[in-house]
Amino acid sequence: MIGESMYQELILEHYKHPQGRGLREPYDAEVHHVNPTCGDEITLRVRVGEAGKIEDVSYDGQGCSISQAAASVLHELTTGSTVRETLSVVDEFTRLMQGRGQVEPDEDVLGDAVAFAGVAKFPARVKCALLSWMAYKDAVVRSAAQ
Amino acid sequence: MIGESMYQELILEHYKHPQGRGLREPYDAEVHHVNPTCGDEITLRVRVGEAGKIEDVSYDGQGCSISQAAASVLHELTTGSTVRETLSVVDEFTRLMQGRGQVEPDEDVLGDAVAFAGVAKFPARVKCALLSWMAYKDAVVRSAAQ
Amino acid sequence: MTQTSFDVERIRKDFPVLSRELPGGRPLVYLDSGNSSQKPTQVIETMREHLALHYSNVGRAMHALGAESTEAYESARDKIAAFVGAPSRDEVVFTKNASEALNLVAYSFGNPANTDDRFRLGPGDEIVISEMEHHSNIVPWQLLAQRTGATLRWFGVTDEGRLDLSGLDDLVTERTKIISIAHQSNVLGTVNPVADVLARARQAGALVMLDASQSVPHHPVDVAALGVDFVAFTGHKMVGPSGIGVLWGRGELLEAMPPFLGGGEMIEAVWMDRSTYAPIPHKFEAGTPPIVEAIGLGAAVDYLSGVGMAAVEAHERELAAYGLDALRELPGLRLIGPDSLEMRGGTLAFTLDGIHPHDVGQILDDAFGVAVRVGHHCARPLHLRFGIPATTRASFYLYNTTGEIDALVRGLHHVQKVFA
Amino acid sequence: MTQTSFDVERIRKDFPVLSRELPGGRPLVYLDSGNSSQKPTQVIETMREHLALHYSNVGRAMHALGAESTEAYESARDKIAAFVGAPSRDEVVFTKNASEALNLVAYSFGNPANTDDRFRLGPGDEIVISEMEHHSNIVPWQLLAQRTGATLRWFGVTDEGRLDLSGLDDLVTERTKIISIAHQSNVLGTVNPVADVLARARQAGALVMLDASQSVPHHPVDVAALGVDFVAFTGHKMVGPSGIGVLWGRGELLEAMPPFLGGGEMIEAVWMDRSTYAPIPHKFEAGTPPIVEAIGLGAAVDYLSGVGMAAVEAHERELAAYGLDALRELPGLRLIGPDSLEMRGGTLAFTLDGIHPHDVGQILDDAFGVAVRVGHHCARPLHLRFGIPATTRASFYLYNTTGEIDALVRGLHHVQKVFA
Ligand SMILES: Cc1ncc(COP(=O)(O)O)c(C=O)c1O
Ligand SMILES: Cc1ncc(COP(=O)(O)O)c(C=O)c1O
Repeated sequence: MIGESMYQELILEHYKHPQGRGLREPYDAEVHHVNPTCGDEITLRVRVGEAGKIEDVSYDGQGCSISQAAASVLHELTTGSTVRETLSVVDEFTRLMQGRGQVEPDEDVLGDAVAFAGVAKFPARVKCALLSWMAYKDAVVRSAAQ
Repeated sequence: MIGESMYQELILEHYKHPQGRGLREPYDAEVHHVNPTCGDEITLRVRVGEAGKIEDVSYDGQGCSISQAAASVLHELTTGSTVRETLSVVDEFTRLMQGRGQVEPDEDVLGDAVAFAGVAKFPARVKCALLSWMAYKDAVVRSAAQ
Repeated sequence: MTQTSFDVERIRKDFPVLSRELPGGRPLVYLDSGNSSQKPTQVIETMREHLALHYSNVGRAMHALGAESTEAYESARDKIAAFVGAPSRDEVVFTKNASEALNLVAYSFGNPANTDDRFRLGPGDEIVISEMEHHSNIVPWQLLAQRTGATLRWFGVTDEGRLDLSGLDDLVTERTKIISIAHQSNVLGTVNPVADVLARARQAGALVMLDASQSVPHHPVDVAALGVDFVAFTGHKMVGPSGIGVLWGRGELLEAMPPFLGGGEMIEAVWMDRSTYAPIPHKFEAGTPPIVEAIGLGAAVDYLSGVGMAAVEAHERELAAYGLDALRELPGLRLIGPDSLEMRGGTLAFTLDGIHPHDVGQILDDAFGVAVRVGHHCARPLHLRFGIPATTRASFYLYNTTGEIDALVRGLHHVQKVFA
Repeated sequence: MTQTSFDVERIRKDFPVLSRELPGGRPLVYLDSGNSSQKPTQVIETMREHLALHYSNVGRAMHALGAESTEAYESARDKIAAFVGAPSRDEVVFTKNASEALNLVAYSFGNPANTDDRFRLGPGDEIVISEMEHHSNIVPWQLLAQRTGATLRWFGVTDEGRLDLSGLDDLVTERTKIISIAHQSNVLGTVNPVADVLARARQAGALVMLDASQSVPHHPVDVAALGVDFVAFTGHKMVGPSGIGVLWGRGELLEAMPPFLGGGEMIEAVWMDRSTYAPIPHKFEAGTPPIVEAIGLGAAVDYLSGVGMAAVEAHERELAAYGLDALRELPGLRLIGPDSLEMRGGTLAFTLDGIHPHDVGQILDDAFGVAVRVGHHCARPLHLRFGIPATTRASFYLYNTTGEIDALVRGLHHVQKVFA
């Protein structure tokens, strides 16, 4: 509706039609993250294949559209890439989210995740957007530790 | 020099030429009061005669001109009056001092002590002006208790 | 009722932000005063002028500016004392917010340096709060219980959103040292039956503190008539500035309490190894106080008194009635809190079926400039009690209109469409 | 030296009060900035504009105004972190003044709920302060010693007004848990040798806190370069508003400390019987913070940075040199504090033979509009050390001129005449 809107079409689209939702097998690591301040939850699994390639990111959870859409976008951006590539996307996304609206996002790295730029201005929502991404990072670290 | 001046001629006059200064005998009660915030001190004696008449108020002390002049004015206003009369002067003086410059002083009751009206605007100085007057009240109460 | 003399359009003109346009050309519909209120020009200008022309430190300064600042600061205390019916101005302690006021009282208990029996606290002693409290009236008491080994207990909340008094006599006993509850809930809008709790507290010999952060801004409050021991409230919710709160306490209790924060202004005399303390209220005002903020709060109570607190209350009551009616018509809306006007203020919290409050609040703002609060409103245990993570809350104040409630309702319909 | 670029007349125009006339047509000669500084239009207007157009609560609000306020509030934190060289913005905690910052650290020790060994404190443990401290850096530690049974010890002060380090190794031992001293004395002007004290503290395993209330406003300060653990300072002395102070602490220590004030904003999750806490800095910011005050302080450091802290320091050094020279010519004047420019700031405290400082200050004000501070300046033990009840103190800031020092000297001559 307006330029500053947090609810980019793309976010609503992902919320209404989440990509890759549901918990699947096989997986190398599973994590459960909670945002205690607002009650959002996510369970997330990663499957890492040969040469550090992410073969699947599957998840289930509950929360606001931002947290749900962020998980869906995460699934799209990570599946098929290498662990290393995805971690740099996670870093850039984290930098954007924690930049209080002052950070210029790198669209080349972030792709669709740029749609979340408007969220960064609302500290209370930043955690919603980051919930699944932090869970993903955690899961990747654990899978490597195995 | 100006209307608001705290240093009315009269105050300086009393400071430079204190009335009744020095500790004298006989007396019915002696008190020692200190203003711990600025170190001002006073030792004060009262002598109460027949029919509750204040026969002498003698004192010694150290401190700023306001506290010294206030003791001198106190001596003048109390000596020769009855305890009852002086306590109403003390009350009016206290009311003026604690009025933060908002209280209209009753000149009929206060006499020369009206000169201290400007002090009421400086909370830090109010205690200087009140030191001897509170000591006097204390001494009168003690003398009655004997 | 001063219904007729209450001119909301005139009042709105006093609040500059209400004529502001938000980015994207949205008008501002501010329904978040329960979180923090807007400020009238009268308050803003009083502060500006003081900062520009009369500022200096208070109390300690003996020059013209010092006298002007001290006079303005201490006059603010007089005004606030009068505004809440404090028997003495010396019972009004300035803090930085309501939270500090609540913590100040909590830290008075179980202090090894304390000598007054009423403030002794240890294992076996009990503190009573309620399930509807703001975190600022929960966490200080949890921390106190942790420090001292005392037990924290609480009133439950009924399904209708009222304080559950059914177990009053079991909850409040001779083990209870202090009861601290909200005068008005910041989520439910419920006004609590202080007299009932107080009567039992007096039987049991417990002290009573009221968190009046949500009542003092909205109703005439008379602390003496309430009869409690301590009352906390906060400037920014009552058209005053941030950075200033108030603790009112019975003088005799404040005098008996150990000091809390130590420093300049709260002392009488200091030696390296010991100190004596200033009389109340300064004993609890360590360091340079929020000078301009207190002065701004003085201007705020002048403003509210000018409008008249009875008129403010009546206006909000109208808004609450209108709002309750309007919300009833939305499908899938569940009100959390009393459904009638009895003993409740103009704070309406609710959920919408299948839509997360975060999304409700953000779309209202994004699309219509309607500012409400979403989340647990610093009352997470209350939300747990109702089995929900969050609510959307619209809270009204003297400058709100029924037209703004209409905008809220239109917005909620839109939200339902977006997420349909 | 930016000597040439420093235009004091241009700076004075930024401070509206400096063009004000006092009652009776007196000009204002403000030499009391050590007590509290005046405010430039830039700070006043930033606050006014925020209150009028952008105000709402921070952090918790999810609407346009909430975003604007939060952004402004958190940017102020960034600015202040940069201003004092904090390695991380999260190490900057907003308090209501320096006193609260000092108390916050003091309350972290000996808390039964604390689990970190560095903050354990009890009988046998020692706290070290100095005889030149402001009451705000004495009383919190006295109260701590009282609560815990720990012992309070202190550095003496030499006749010249320097920290007496002769007994350093006996004073600071493995029993010492914390040393808290002034970076610069608010009476003597002395700048203390932090490195010497710190080196011994590190040997002994003690933490070090600096009361930088009088240094941060006047010199470039870099907390990382100083190498200490905690630094406290206060907004109102650095051309910022009242109601705002700062605690900087090493992140790792702030994280290890127990919470101080409990309430909204400082929590992660709350249940009735327990809570978890927010990460720093919010863990120490309970309740609605001094929002507009923090924003005003942000504008203040912008202002000071614009002028340049090195230039401020150089200007004050000139004033101090001029003032020391000028005062030397007054008969019967005794300077309390270092007589040279080495390691000292622009704060000149003195006595006049036979005339009480209260009278000095009041006549200066009455007759000439010269505002100085008289009394013990919240440093009574220091005055006891010098065997005097009070001093007169002139303290300089960026907006002062040598002409104002001339006015002071003229005033002092007049005072001597009045009381001759
Ligand atoms: C050296 C010193 N420490 C602490 C303080 C206390 O600062 P505040 O009054 O802002 O708490 C002051 C000033 O009053 C000071 O000069
Ligand atoms: C009921 C209640 N109590 C306490 C508080 C805390 O007030 P403050 O944030 O000003 O400390 C609030 C508001 O935030 C409140 O609504």
